[in-house]
Amino acid sequence: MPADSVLPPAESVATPEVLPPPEKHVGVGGAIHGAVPWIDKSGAVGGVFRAIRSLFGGMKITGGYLMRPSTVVTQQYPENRETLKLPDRFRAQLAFNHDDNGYHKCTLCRICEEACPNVSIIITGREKPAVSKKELDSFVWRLDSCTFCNTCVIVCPFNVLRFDGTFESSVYDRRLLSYTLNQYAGPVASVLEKLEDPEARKAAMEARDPYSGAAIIAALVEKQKATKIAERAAREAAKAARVAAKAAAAAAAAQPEAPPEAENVG
Amino acid sequence: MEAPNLIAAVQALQPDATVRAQSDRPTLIVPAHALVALATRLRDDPALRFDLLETHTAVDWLDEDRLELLYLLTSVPLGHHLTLSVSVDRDAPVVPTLCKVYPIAEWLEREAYDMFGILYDDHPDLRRLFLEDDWVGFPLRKDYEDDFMLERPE
Amino acid sequence: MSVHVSTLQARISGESTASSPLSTEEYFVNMGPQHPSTHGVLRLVLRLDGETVREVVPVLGYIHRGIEKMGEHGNYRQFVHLVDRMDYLSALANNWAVTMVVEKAAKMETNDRIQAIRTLVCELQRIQSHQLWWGVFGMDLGAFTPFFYGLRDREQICDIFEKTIGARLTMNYIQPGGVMYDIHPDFVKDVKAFLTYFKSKMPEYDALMTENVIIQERLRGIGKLSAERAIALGATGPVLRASGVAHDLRKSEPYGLYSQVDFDVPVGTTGDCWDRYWVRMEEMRQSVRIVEQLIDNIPEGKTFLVKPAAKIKVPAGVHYSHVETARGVLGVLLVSNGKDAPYRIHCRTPNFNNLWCIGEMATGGRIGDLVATLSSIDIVVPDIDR
Amino acid sequence: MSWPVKTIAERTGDLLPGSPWTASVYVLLTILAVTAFMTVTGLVLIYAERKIAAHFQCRLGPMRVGWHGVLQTIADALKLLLKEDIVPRDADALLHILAPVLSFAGMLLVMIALPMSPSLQVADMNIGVLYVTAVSGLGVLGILLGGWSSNNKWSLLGAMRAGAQIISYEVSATLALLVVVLFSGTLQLSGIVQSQEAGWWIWRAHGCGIVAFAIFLIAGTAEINRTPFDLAEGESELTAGFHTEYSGLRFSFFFLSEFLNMFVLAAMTSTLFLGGWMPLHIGHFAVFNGVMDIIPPGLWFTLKTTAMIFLIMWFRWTFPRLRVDQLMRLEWKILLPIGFVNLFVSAACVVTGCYFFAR
Repeated sequence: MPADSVLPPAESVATPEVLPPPEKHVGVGGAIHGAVPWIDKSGAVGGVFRAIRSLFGGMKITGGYLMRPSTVVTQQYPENRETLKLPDRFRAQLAFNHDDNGYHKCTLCRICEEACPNVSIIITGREKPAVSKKELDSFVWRLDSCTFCNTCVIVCPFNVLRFDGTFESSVYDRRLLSYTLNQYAGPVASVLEKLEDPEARKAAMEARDPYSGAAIIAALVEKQKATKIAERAAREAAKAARVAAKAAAAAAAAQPEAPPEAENVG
Repeated sequence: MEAPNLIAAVQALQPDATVRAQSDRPTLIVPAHALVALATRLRDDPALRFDLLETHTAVDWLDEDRLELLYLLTSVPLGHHLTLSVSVDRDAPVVPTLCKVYPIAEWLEREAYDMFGILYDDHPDLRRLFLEDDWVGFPLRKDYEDDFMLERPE
Repeated sequence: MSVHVSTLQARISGESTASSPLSTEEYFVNMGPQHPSTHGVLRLVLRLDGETVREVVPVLGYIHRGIEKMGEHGNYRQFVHLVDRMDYLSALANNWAVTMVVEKAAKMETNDRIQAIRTLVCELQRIQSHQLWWGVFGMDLGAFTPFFYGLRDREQICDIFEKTIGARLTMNYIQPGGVMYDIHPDFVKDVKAFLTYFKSKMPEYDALMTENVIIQERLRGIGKLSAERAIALGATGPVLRASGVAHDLRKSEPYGLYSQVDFDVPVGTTGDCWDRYWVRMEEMRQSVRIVEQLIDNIPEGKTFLVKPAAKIKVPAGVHYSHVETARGVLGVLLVSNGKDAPYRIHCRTPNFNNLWCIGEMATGGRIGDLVATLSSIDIVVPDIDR
Repeated sequence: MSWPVKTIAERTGDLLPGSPWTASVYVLLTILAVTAFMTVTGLVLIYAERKIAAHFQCRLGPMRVGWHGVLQTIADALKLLLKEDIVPRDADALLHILAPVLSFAGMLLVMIALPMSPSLQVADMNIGVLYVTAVSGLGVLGILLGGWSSNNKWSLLGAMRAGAQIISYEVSATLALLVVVLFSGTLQLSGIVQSQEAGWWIWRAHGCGIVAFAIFLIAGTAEINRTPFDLAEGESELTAGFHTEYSGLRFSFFFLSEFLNMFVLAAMTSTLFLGGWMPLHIGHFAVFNGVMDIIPPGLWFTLKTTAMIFLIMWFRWTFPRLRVDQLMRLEWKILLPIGFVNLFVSAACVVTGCYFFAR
C-alpha cells in the first residue's frame, strides 16, 4: 500500500478526544442489552453450547415464519389489480385537472415549464387563438425524462397539474412516452364559461390526442438543431479569439515558460 | 472557539493570511507555498486541533482567471470550523499536496485534479478519479465543452 | 516541481512483493464493477496473495453523473431533486442538506412544524436505511433470509412515505422554505403502528443475526480502524462512531429539532466490523426513541412559508452546511455570485470518504473479510460518484 | 420379521443365464430409470427448495407456471436447454466441457448403491460404504476442473476453496461413518440397515451415534457446498465461484448435481443413522414394532430422507457463511479431534459389547 509511505507515523496525528459529550453516550459496543453474553464469557465448553444455542435461536425465527403462512407479504401484482390502492399523492403520471365540463385552467404562464429541472414540459400556444389572447395548443409532458420531482405541481398558481397514481405506463416505443395532457386546445375554463352559446364553445375548442406529443417534440428538436449549430460555431470562434489573445499576451510578455503540464496529460 | 478568536489565532500562526469576505464560516486566504506548514500546525496546535479535512474542492473564477481552492477544516474534539482559501493561476495551477497532513486529501485532490486540472505537487498517486485516464479536458471548469453536453433550451 | 500524473494501468502493474517464504505469486483481480457485493458499480482492483488481500485500489466513476455540473445550470429549487439521486437511501437528509444551506444563505424562515416534520421523516428514513443495510449485510455474509426480513420491514416505512410524500425512494420532499406537503392525516397513526411493529421485530433481528455465532466470528476483530486513523481518513457517521469518536452532528451542531429530543449516540470501541454492526443496530433503537418523542408533539403551523414559484436569491459568497445522514456527514458547499443559480455547488458525501478507509481496513484480511468490511461501511455507490 | 434383500443387480444376474437379451434390456431399463429418477428428484428438490426458502422468508416463491408454480422448474430447465452454450475464448475447451459431466457422473454412480427399500437397490456391494465414499469424491474433480478450465480467477479461487474444503471434510465424514461401521460390523449398506432393526444407530450407540450423526451432517453439508459452507460458489464473495463461466445446459448439470448431492447426503444420513428403509423399532416392543411395519419400507426411506433434506435447507436459509480459515479451523481443530475421540469410544463400546437394546 503506497499510502504507508505517504502517511505520517500514527503518533504525529493529533489524538482526538471523544467530543465533549453533552449527555451520555451509549456504552461499549457488544453489550447489547445483555443479548450476547456468550462471546464475552468465553468459557470454552459453555461457549460452545451457547454458540450452538444461538444457531438454534436463528432457526427458530426462520422456522416460525415457515409455520405461519399468514406472515407472507408477497403481493401478486397483476392478479390483485382490483384491490391494489395507491395513495392519493403517489407520483406516477402527470395529469391535467379538467373540471366537470372538461375545461382546464391553464393560462400558458409557463411557470411549470421554467421550473421543470429537466425540460420535461413543453408548452405550445395556439398560433391563432380563437377567443382570448393566449390559448393553449398542447401541453406535452415527457415521461421519459421526468424525474417525478413534483416541482411543476407545487409551482402551478392555478392548480392545473396533479400527479395521479396510474403507474402502468410502460410501452414498447419511447415516443409514446410523450403525452399531451390537455384534452382540447383552446381557452381556459373561465373564458369558455363566459361564452353562452354551446356552439361557440365548441368552435373555440379543438380536441387533442394524448399521443400527439411525439410529433411536437420532433419538430422542436429539428428547430433546435439549426440554432445549436449556429451557436456552436459562434462559441468556437469566440474561443479561438480568446486563445489567440492569450497567446499574443504571452508573446508580449516574452517570458519563455514551460507549457503547463495539464495540457499534456489531459 | 469563536470566529474572531479563531481567526486571530490562525493569523498568529500565519501573519500574511487575510480574511476572505463573503463567507459564512471563518475563511482565510493563504498563499499556496505556506499551505502545508500551516495545515500541519493547525492540526497539531492544541488550541486549534483541526484534525478533520471535511472537504476540499475548487471554484473556477473564469472572469478573474484564477482557481480558488477551498479547504474545509473541522476540529472533531473542539467542534469549530475553518476554511482555507488558496488561489492559483488557471493555466498553471500547481499547489502543494496536503496528503501528508490529511490522508483523505489524496482522494479529494485527485477529484480536484480530475474536475479542475489542479496539479498537486508531491502527490503520491495523482491520476483521474472519476473519469478515464485518457479523458480530454476538466469538466467542472466553466469553459469546458464536449459533444455530450446537453444544454437547456431557452 | 514533481507533479507526475499517473494512470490506473501504471498504478496496478507494480512489482510483486510476496513476503511468504513459499514462492507464491500475487495477482490482481477485478472485483466489480459488476460484482454482487459491491452494491452497484463500484470497482475494486484487488492484489491478492492466495486468499489474502494485499492491496485494494478502488476505481470510481462508473456512475458519475456530474451532479455538481448539473447544479450550475439550474436554480436552487431544481438542484434539490438531484441530490435524491446521490445517496438514495437518505434522500430526505440529502434534500435537507441543500435546503439548509440555501435557507441559511438566503435567510429564509422556517417554523417548528416544518422542522419537526423534517426531523421525523429523516429519522424514519435513517431507520429504513439501516434496515436495508441490515438485510444486505446478512446477504453479503451469506445469509439470504435477513435480506427479506429487512426489506419487509422497510416496506412499512416506504408505505408511510408513499402516503405523505408520494414517492418511495427519490422524494424531493424537503424544499427551501418548507416541506412539499403537509403530513398525511394518517401519518401519526401509521408511524405509531410501525413503531409497535418494529419494536417487536428487533428481537428477531438479534436472534437471527446479532447473536449468531457465525456472525460474531465473522465480524469480531475484522476491518479494524482506530479512532485516529478514522478521523485522518475523513470517515464520518457510524464508521467513525464505531471507532470510538462520538462525532454526531445531531448532537454537536444540532439542527432541526434534535436539540429538543433526548437520544444517545452509540459509540464503539475498537472500530471493527462488529462495532459498526452494533452501532447501526443501536442507532435504529435511538431513532425509534426520537420518533417516539416527536410523533405526539408535532407543533401546529404552516408547512410552506414561501411562494414555491418565487426565485431564490442567495447573496454572493461561500456557504456551507452539513447534516448527519444515515451514513455520515453530508455537506453542501455553495458558492454563489448573487444570481438565482449556484455558481458552484459541491457535495461532500459521506460514502466518498468512508470508502477511502477500505484500503486500511481490508488489507491483510481475506476476501470474505473484505466483503464484510465493505458491507459494514454501508456504501451507496451513487453517493461516491455523484 | 426378516427383510429379504433382492437387488436389481441380483435380479439381472438371475435372468442372465436364461435369456441374456432380456437381461440386457433389463439393465438398459435400469439405467434409464435411475437417470430419470435422478432428474425428477433434482427437479422436485429445486422446486421444494424454492418454495421452502420462500416461506422461510415470508414470500410465496414461484406461483405462475402451473398450480402454485409446480411447473416452474420444468420451465426453467427448458429455458436452460435453449440458452446459448458459451465456452470462454481462453478456456480449456475440453476440460470445460468435461467438468460438469464428471460432476454429474459422480452422483450417478453413488446412486446405484443407495438402498431405498429391500427390493429397490441397484447393487448391494459388500463394500458399499467404501464405494459411496470413494465415488462421491469424484464430484470434487468436476468442480476443480470446472474452476481451473474456465480461466477465470474467481472460478479458480472457488475451485481451490472447494477442493480444500471437500477433501478436508471427507476425513471427518469418513470417521463418522466408521462409527456406524464399527457398531454394525459390516460395510454393506443393506447390512447396516438391517443391523438397525432393534433401533437406529443415532441413539443406540451410547451417544457416540448422535455425535457421529452431527459430525456427518456438518461434514456432509460442507462436502456438498451448501450454506453455511458454500464458499466455493459464495455468491457475494466470488460472484458464482467455480461455475461463473458456465451457462445453459452445462450450468444446469452443475446445478442439478448440487441438488442431487443433497439428496445423496440425506439418503446416506438416513441409511447410516436413522435406519434407512427400516421402520422405527424400539427394542422388543413387538406390538409397536408390528404397527410400524405396516408402513412400507420405501415410504420410511422417503420420509427420513425428506426430513434430512428439510433440515439441510433450513440450515441454508438461516445461517450466514463461514470464512475460509474458520472453515478449516472447524474441520481440523474441532470436528476431527471430536471424530477421533468418538471413534475410540465407540470402538471401546463395541469391544465390551454393550448396546442399549439387544440385537
